[in-house]
Amino acid sequence: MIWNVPFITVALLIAIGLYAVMFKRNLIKIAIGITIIESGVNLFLITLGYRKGGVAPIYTNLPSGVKVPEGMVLPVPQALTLTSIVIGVAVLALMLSFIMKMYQHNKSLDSHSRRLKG
Amino acid sequence: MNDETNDGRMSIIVRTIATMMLPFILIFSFYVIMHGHLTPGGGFQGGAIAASAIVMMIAAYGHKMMEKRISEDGLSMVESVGATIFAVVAFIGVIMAASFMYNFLVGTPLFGETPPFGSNPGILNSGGVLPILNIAVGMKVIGGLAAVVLIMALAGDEEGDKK
Amino acid sequence: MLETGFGYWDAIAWIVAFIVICIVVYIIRGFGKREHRKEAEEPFFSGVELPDEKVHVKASNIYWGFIESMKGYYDVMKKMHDGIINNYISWFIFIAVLLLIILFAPEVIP
Amino acid sequence: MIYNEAIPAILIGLPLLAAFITPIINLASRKARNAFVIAVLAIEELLIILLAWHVFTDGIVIYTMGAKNPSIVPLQAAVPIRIVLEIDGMAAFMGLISCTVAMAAGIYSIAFIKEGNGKSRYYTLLLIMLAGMLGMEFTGDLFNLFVFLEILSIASCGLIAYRQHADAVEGAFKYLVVSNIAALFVLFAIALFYAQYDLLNIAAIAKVMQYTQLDKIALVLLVAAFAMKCGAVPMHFWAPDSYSTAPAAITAMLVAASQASLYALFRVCFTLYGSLMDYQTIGLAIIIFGLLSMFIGVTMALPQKDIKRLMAYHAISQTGYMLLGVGVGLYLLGSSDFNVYGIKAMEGGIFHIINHAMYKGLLFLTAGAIYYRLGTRNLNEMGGLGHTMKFTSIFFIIGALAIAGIPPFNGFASKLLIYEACYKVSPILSIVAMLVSVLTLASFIKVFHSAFMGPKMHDVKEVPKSMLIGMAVLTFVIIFFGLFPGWVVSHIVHPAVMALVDKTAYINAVMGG
Repeated sequence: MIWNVPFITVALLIAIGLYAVMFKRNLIKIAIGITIIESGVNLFLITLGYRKGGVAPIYTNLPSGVKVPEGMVLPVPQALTLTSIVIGVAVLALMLSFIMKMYQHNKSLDSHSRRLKG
Repeated sequence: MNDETNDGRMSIIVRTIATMMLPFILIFSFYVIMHGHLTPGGGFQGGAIAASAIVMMIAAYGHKMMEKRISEDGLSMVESVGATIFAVVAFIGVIMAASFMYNFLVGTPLFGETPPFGSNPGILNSGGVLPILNIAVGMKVIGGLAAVVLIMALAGDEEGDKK
Repeated sequence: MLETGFGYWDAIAWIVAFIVICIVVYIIRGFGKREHRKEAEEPFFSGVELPDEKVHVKASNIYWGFIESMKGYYDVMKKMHDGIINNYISWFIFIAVLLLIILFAPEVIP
Repeated sequence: MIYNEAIPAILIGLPLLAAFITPIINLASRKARNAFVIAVLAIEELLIILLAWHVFTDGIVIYTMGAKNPSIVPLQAAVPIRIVLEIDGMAAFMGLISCTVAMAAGIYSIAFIKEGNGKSRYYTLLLIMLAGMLGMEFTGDLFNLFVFLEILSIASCGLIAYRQHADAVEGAFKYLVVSNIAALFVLFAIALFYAQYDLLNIAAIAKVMQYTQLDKIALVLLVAAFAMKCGAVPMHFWAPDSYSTAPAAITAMLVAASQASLYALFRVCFTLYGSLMDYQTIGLAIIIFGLLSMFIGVTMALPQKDIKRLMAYHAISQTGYMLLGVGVGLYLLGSSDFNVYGIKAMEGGIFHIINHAMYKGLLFLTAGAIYYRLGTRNLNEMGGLGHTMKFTSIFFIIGALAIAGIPPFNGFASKLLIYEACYKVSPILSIVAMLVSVLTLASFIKVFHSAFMGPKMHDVKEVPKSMLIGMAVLTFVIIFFGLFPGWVVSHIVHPAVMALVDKTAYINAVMGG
């Protein structure tokens, strides 16, 4: 039961993020919402690789008495998460710079004050 | 922090502490980059630490002062050189008739040793091309993140060039 | 030669036929009376006198009738394409949920 | 040749390497930078033709990153280790499109993008975009697909906002939000696969696929996300916004980029799931997406005043044809009719992909030529351009006739295949497709009339040579495909369709017999 908590958190994070993207009119809040969804997905990936009582998957730092490889957590989801975080940083930087530019042009952070429609 | 008179500089205490901390943060970031193949960390994490040092300097001294010290073009060039090193290393594998990203340095004096199995502190001179790739990624991340923060700081008061 | 399952399509043959038909049309045109061309220089349009200077119809006026007659449809479409980023994502979530319901419906309702 | 087997890696690696060398060469001279970029794009085109020829004659090409012998996949307990590139007929076909469009766009940009501080970065991002497209198409690894998807969308957003107008930034922001949400859903679906099978390789997952409840959820997420990225109605709203505001050369690239997402959608449906899933339900969903896209796209295009926005709606409408053709193929996948006209419908849909990339790329480039001379995209302010911009108007006529499906251009050949094959499934599909084709012709007559016909209103010259060469490259391909559709279908399109349908060959190439 307690092991389901991370998955419930994942669902909550994605739901909160989607709520922010779908219903918040402030552009910065939309960016925050996307980051929250991304955190949810990353948490999901990390949780998949976890094993009860596992240690970090580094051979040279292995505490004595740990079985190899059963006692280690899976390294692949961690690599995936790291890649995803790096991409997330790039996307966030680009998104914030776009928001800054849009604010300079429109003097508004409202998603309803758009120019392109129809 | 009184922006009007000091160009966004913070108080002398902050500036002195920031200057004192700068070498330590940079050394730690180089440690993280260089030991990427042995301990948790690597190019991205180390680069982010170094970029955060630059962010700290921008916060302490104000972006107008920092703009004179580090130029955006210089940072972009660091980024380009890092990425070029990464791609060239990847291509050397192809030229050696193996494959893209082939670890061609294994068994050579440069980063070529094999660490012993089991719990040990690790050997820095191992890992093949991985340390070189870590350094390249580190350069790219330092250049990229610092340029992004600098541009965002500049864009507040003038039409800065976007990344 | 492109097999379509029903028949075939050959662009070269089409072009040859096109050219042949053009030549035939030109020959037939040659049978016409030569004097007739002079009269044809001033075409007759009933009712309106043609203005002398050239008129260029603006893009928004073209197909005015078509758009006017489908006003109800276009009003709905204009409302859909409102350009608000929140609604873009809402549509995406709506479609994803709809697909999910369609895919899982046979299991829930036997 | 010793490097022959390394072509897939070079194709992805070379643009990345060149992208970061470009700013360094820019320090020396601008002409050298232009020559360098064009040389790289030409080499890419040459290599993809070599690779495609190799794939179409000898079958699937495998490339394992970082292995001693890249053509053999190291298997450990039936798990392929390392990242694998797997190029089958369909991937090579998509690669041909991407490289050709990129070359035309690169040549066009020499004169089109004004010299300035950012032009070396423009080329950097253009090359990264090409690498992202090729990576998406060649990869045999799901997570790698996600990474290249993100590389592609980030590079595209940077390019859309290149001019930093208020409109351009807004279009780029919308594209970034939409593509990032889609990519996160793709990542979530990949995580669902990893949770069940501990695998990331497409072929390996396809081999052990069980079609459990989680697989169903993953299928929905992947289909919805890729359908949004390729601009299917009703998730197409981002497309007119970002297509119309990007520089014209980039819009041509964006068309190819959204087709890379279309490729990913087909790859997921056919290779990853294949006949395991409820292919009739998903096929029907894709057919409905296609019909809606065709109809709503073209009707929304008719009243537009912005020339590039009008063309963007046509891009949506043409995507509908591809979805319709391939959707019919998917709908019939298991039945005995599949070999009779399911394959024909898919040939039509797949052939339409390359045709659309060519003529829509050409049309966007001509719209860019008009923008270059007049500085406006508003059709009301245009007129009489045919008097002076003769080559541009000829290119426009060819593109417009091709998109409207007028013989003997290439659009007709692929539309004919779709009409006839869809007629067997339901005559309504063919009727809607033909109606849409008529409306397409109508709206391009409107553009031609208001931009090129009429009295001389603007004193303008023809556009520079490099832009004309960029357009001529695409025109040449259109005319070639129009004159020899039979050869193209039997030698390029049919192998691509068979590669898409033949799931076991794709699996066996990685996992062994």
